[in-house]
Amino acid sequence: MTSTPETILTIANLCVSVRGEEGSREVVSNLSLTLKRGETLCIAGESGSGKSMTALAIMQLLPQPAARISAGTIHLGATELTALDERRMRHIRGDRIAMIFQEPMTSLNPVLSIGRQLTESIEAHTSLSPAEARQRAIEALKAVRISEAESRLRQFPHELSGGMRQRVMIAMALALEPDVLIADEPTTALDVTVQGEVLELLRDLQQKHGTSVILITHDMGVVAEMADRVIIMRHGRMVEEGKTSDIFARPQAEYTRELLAAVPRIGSGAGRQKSREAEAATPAKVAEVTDLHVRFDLRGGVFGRVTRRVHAVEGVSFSIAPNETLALVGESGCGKSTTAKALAGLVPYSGDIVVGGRNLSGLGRDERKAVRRDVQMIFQDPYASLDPRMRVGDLVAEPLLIHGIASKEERRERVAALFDRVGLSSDQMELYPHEFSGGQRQRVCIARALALRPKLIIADESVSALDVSVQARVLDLLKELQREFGVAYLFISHDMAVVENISDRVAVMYLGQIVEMGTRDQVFSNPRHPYTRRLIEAVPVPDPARRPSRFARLDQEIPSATRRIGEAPLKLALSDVGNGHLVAAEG
Amino acid sequence: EDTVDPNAKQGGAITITYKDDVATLDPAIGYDWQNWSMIKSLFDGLMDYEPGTTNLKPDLAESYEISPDGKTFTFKLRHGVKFHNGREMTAEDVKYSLDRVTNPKTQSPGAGFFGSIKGYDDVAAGKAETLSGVTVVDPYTVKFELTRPDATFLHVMAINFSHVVPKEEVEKYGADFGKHPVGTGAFKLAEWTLGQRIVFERNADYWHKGLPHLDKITFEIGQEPIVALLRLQKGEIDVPGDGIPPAKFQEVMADPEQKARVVEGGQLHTGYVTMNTTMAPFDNVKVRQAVNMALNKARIIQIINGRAVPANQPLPPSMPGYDKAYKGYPYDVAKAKALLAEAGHPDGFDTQLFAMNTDPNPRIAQAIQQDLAAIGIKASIQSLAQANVIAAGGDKAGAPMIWSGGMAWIADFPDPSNFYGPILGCAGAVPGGWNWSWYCNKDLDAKAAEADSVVDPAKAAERDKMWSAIYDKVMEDAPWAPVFNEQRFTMKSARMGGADNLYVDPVHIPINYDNVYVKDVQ
Amino acid sequence: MIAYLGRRLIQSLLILLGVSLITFALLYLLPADPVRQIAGRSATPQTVENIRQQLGLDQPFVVQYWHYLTKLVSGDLGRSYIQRSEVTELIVSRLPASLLLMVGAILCELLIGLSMGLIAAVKRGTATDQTLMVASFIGVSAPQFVVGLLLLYVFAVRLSWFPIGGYGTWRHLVLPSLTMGILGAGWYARMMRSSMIDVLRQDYVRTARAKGLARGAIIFRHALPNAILPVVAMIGIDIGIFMGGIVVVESVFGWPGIGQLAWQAIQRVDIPIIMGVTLVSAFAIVLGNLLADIIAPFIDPRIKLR
Amino acid sequence: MTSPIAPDLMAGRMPAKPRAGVWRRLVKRRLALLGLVTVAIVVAGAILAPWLTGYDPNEQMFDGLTIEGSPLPPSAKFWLGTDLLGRDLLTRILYGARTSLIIGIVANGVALLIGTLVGVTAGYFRGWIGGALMRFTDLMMAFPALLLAICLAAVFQPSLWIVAMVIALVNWVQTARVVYTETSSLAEREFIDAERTIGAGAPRILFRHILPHLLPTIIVWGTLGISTTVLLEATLSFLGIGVQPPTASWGNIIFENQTYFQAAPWLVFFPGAAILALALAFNLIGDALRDILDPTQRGRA
Ligand SMILES: Nc1ncnc2c1ncn2[C@@H]1O[C@H](COP(=O)(O)OP(=O)(O)OP(=O)(O)O)[C@@H](O)[C@H]1O
Ligand SMILES: Nc1ncnc2c1ncn2[C@@H]1O[C@H](COP(=O)(O)OP(=O)(O)OP(=O)(O)O)[C@@H](O)[C@H]1O
Ligand SMILES: [Mg+2]
Ligand SMILES: [Mg+2]
Repeated sequence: MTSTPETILTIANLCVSVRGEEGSREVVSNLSLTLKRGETLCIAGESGSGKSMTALAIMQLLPQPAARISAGTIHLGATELTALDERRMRHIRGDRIAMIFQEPMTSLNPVLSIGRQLTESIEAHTSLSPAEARQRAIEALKAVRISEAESRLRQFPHELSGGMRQRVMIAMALALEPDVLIADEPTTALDVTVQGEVLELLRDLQQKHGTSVILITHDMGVVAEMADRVIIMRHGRMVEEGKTSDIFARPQAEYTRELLAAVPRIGSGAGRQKSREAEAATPAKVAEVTDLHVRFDLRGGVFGRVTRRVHAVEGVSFSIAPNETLALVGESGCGKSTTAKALAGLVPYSGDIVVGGRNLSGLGRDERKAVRRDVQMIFQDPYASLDPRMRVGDLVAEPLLIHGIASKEERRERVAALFDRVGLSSDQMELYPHEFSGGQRQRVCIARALALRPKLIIADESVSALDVSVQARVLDLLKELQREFGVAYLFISHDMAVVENISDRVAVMYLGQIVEMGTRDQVFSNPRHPYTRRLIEAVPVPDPARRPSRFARLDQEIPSATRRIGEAPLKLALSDVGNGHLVAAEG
Repeated sequence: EDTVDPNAKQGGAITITYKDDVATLDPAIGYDWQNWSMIKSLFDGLMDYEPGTTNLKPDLAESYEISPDGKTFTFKLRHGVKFHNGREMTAEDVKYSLDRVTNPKTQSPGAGFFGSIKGYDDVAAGKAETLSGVTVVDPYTVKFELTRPDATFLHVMAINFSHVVPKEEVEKYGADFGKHPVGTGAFKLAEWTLGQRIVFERNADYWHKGLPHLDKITFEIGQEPIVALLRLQKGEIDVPGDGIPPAKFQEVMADPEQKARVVEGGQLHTGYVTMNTTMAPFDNVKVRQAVNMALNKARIIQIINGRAVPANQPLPPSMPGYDKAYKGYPYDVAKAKALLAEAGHPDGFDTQLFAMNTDPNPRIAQAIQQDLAAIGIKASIQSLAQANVIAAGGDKAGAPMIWSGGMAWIADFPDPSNFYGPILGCAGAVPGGWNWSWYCNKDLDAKAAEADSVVDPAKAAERDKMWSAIYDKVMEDAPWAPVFNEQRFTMKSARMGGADNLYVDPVHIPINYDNVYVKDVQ
Repeated sequence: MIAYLGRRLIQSLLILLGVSLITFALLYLLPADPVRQIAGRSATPQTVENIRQQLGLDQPFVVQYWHYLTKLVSGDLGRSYIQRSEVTELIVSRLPASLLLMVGAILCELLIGLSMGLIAAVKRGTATDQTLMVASFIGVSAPQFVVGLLLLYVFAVRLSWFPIGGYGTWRHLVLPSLTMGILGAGWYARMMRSSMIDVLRQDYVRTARAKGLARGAIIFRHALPNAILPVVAMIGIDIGIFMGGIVVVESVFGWPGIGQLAWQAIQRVDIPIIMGVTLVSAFAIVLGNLLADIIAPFIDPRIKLR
Repeated sequence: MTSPIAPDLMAGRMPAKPRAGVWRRLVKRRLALLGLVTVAIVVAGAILAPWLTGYDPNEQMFDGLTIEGSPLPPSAKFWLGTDLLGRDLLTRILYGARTSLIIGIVANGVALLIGTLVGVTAGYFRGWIGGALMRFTDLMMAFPALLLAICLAAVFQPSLWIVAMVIALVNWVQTARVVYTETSSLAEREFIDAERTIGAGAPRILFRHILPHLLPTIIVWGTLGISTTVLLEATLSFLGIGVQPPTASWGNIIFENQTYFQAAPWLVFFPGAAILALALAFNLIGDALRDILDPTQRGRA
């Protein structure tokens, strides 16, 4: 690692304030930092602490009309960015500072081809001919290890998986070899295997070009693996700064210590409860899923006949007992969310789903409503699952209202209590979803799911966007509720550390089928299926001393779940390798 | 011949505009404002009128003879008259044309005019293919036998429906003959671009030497009258077929140069209000008379910029039989009120006044409405599309009052009888008929038949008197309230020549194409 | 794509069938008697009945409709009662003019409307924005007859830039298209502004800015294609609105299109023409909707033809 | 286990604010206020017409025309001039506001309502209800409105309410189409799924969650619809359906006099300006509402 002491970016006393309906408030206060050439600076910290705002302030892209820089300076080299007009700032953006945004799904223009989006920034900042720009774009795609780069140029964002989109974003940011790269939670949306690839990629590229990177993340594992220096933020202020090894080894600030203590570690004892025996014998399961199939028809032909199908879920069976947490893990697109949705009654399915003794199919209106009360879901994307035009307080109160629970005042109190439990203040009830940071939104979703005290909560990647401290808090809360009310969880996550932490049993999914299922200890201590092993290996370790040299990488593309009519996928047979540890034969 | 203007120059082309489409140029079918005079220039009948007048004269016929009982008409045809296709016209063609127009398959709206010809009923009923009353004596003589003496018969022989068509061309084009007209007229069709343009070309073989004067007439179709006037002012066109639009009238008249090119003339037209005599309270003659007295005709004429003269009887002033001595009902609100009171409506009543929806008819209807309100009659206006008003009028319980403007009678031919039959006689007082006041006076019907049997031209004055008496009697019963006789105001470009009355020809509306000429040819 | 078109065409045919049935039924119920109009003022009841029989108008409704349909299949729309010509011929001779005017008008309204909406959205809240929006409302509120005459007066009569009405060259097309376009432009400007404002807040616009793209590239390449989608969905609706305005504009400019034909037919209850024009305009509208749906995936690749 | 971390309090706490009423926020905006005042003036003018003018709207005054029968330009006696029948134009515009408000607001509003309901329903409920509704909408769209109007005119006694009904029947289609498209994409959004999982019924989802998102579209169509419907009313009256002369409406005044726009421009200009003012006023209100009701626009002045 090159260690030129030269400073490239200096932020001094930066204050960002947002204007609400009744006056403004500061979300970044007096932040000062420096970034040296070739250095990776991680900004970690509580969700909502102003990390994204800081990044946007550097880019001069704060959300209009609400937010603005109220004080402070940002110097890129000798240039004072806050004083630049839009035209001159344009030359800096993309060319000297590039940014990867927190939401890869929405950050690419859906109507422009990948090639267009790549070449246009090259053409904007260089005098390359279109053909040369195209060449450069292909190189950039190859650099982020996207297969068939040339043909990808013609594809559109929606034709790519989430991981690929994020890599395109990175390629776009790096194509011009900027001096500074700001990556805001570049991996939050990705599953472990892809996350590993992306991080490795960032590191490779940085070594090659000497780019300075500001990496915003709440994942201490990522911090440990990537950062040279770390800044910990809270409430818009910097609480601690230091070298990565120092921070991990000798955290100074109280908050940093809390943060580190809260990090879930795979295989370590921290927070790991004793694995409870799977209560297989308990007759009254909360949910029982037998031979679940979900297929999405793709139509074609003159009469709109079904010609192809996506076999999203192929014959999945599992059951969840009260008080139990079943974790569902697997790669992006393997059918986890679809399974969850079937359980929540959001997609048509075949097979049997029995919840609280009632088979979901063939229920009357009122019964269905009652079942709904028992099964709640926390969605993968917190922003998308909140109505942007409703106040979050109303959103959380809504389930109570629908089921006619409590009077108006009581509802308010209960909502306030729920806010408190998920670590939000009751003042924030009056805000709208877009006024929250990513992590805060997720907490709103969790509060909402808890409102009805359901028997089963389906949590689809619901803690991945949270900073570790809140994550820990939420996990504790979930466990607490389980103890109090016997709630069962279907916990979907790509974070194996978290899974290990919270689950009683684990099911590993691959291409719509379960390839391994067993108690947590069975699966983590004795992973039998190669796919399971690969997943576990890919998890970043929150210890800078134990940096792996290479992430395990999935070389081949994920096979498609789409098939022609009549071509049913091969059904994997599960065999018991002892004590209910089910493993599919390799094939 | 006598009627040719000695100053007229030969040659040149003019352009005329119309708003509405030209439907058909088949003389057996065309019955519109636009195509009526076009057909007159493409075809000829046995009879015609002297240009710019209502005086009958023989046309394709060289001479005619009327039997003393008035029931047989014999026409001698002109020799050497050729159709546009080059074939000579003969008596056979005359007979064929009349058989054709009366044949129900032709669906001619004018078939009824030939009702007095022997054998008409059989043909109309589909029982016969030819009129037994029409016989070809020799190639240049044709004889008509009538079932009753018919004083209007010579006029009937002059209307478009009796124009002569060549059989071979009709059979060639069938129902589309109207798009490919072939006649004996002064002009022949050169081009017809549907919805855009019709071009007439001089018929070099026209039998009437010296006519027509113009080489070419272009009719441009589909232009708003107001735009047509703009084009006239720019010198792009020569005659706006739809006349001077009301909105531009003041402007034109205020400019001496333009005013000099305006031609004014009478029209065989009366605008009137019908009152449904079978419907209370209009079944009471006093009520109808009261309405007649309530109308402030001067005010109504003011509203249309003075482009009419007040009317007091059904016939227009230029029509033979118009009773100059008749004073009509005075404008007398007090008396009208008194009459209403006598009729048992001291406080008036509610009723409806139908009118067609194109300007200025709704305005006139509103003026009438205000006049009626002054004597207590509250008439609500129904301003509807033409077809709807006609439908309401033809329904016995449909319309209590109708303002006739826009659909009103413009005479088919200049004879007093033309204002009676379908619109005041019992024959028209049938469902779907055109007698919207449902006035049926058997007595008057008999008198009308009597008047029409006076065939002798020498007794024309006497016959006119008989008709005057009939209309006076009608006015006594007051099924109508005549309002005004519209004056035609038209304009021409500076280069147009010919007597003014050619531009307000009572028969060739809007202009007599055969006789006008342009001054700027050498 | 072909399969999709086939399916949509079948649907469209069904819609046309529905339109024809309703129109036919409504016209059947209309009190005005076409036979009386054909037969003329002096016809005897016998003649009237005779004609009624010839036209088959004495038949029950279902039979009449069936006859109409069977002839329709072979492209025969019947003969006009008043004009006595083949309706097909009348329509075919006038259709090109209307189509041309439609193309001209749509081009005008898109050009004017979209640019107005775009500028207004980009300059949101400024005086420019407000002026443009007032202008678009004037366009929507101004009676077309007056607009047409005004344009004619200024540009044709006074300035002699264009001919006073008529049909033939591109110069004839300008003023009528503009007259039609001014109304539509108002609509498009409003819609465009509204959807553009939405799009300008999207994340990908922020991405584009982060790449340091020029303002023009951001607006035209990134925002416009996204914002234009709801506008494209308007095409079918637009053709419907167009059919309403065409009558006035065609008569002001002496434009030989089907609007004038339709208007005259309505005034005189010339049923075969009304039926014919209705079917043709319904077809145009259906086609417009289809076109909008076909264009959509080219603008937004996420949309699949289904 | 107690949580190690206290709830994160926000720097510079926001005061727990009462929900400022939409109305209050509306009148705080200058342009919106202007719009409100204009609408108020028009409504007041319509209601108070008899007290605001000394003339009868239908009285054809003898001195209201020149000898040649031309209308009079604006003057001290007739503030906005007279019409072709010698009636006071100002009076007719005031009384005409009654008709035009009913058309522009009620008829247009009903059309908007029907269109929105149909569009939302069809867009949200897939399957046969949605399919049937949308096919019906397509059918209505392809069906010529004027024809329907004429036939209705023949069946009913023409009146203001009939014309209002016809306009509503004709105009909902376009709104329905646009709303349909938007709803069907909204229905795919995840927060709608989220609503379903908490047991929200269709009415709640449609009205509480989908409808607010359609507001900008509805506002655009609603405000544009004002001018269009007011002018459409004139066409319908012309064809005999709707208010019959001498009842005034803004559209009719224009329609009757449009050929005179050169000879008597005031006859077209003033009613035209009235329509424009009404439409613009609603547009200003609509624009402000759109911003106020859109939380992401908070902070925009
Ligand atoms: N558009 C906005 N309007 C008002 N407040 C906002 C807006 N966007 C963000 N905020 C507030 O600004 C604060 C900082 O948000 P920011 O997005 O920088 O958090 P973050 O540190 O990136 O958190 P996370 O890790 O959850 O993404 C939060 O309290 C949030 O509520
Ligand atoms: N509505 C749909 N129509 C067609 N295919 C779908 C639909 N929804 C999901 N799929 C497909 O079903 C498969 C399973 O998707 P699912 O969302 O369940 O994946 P996942 O395991 O949750 O992945 P991730 O971790 O990325 O969320 C994917 O191939 C996806 O493309
Ligand atoms: Mg963030
Ligand atoms: Mg998922």
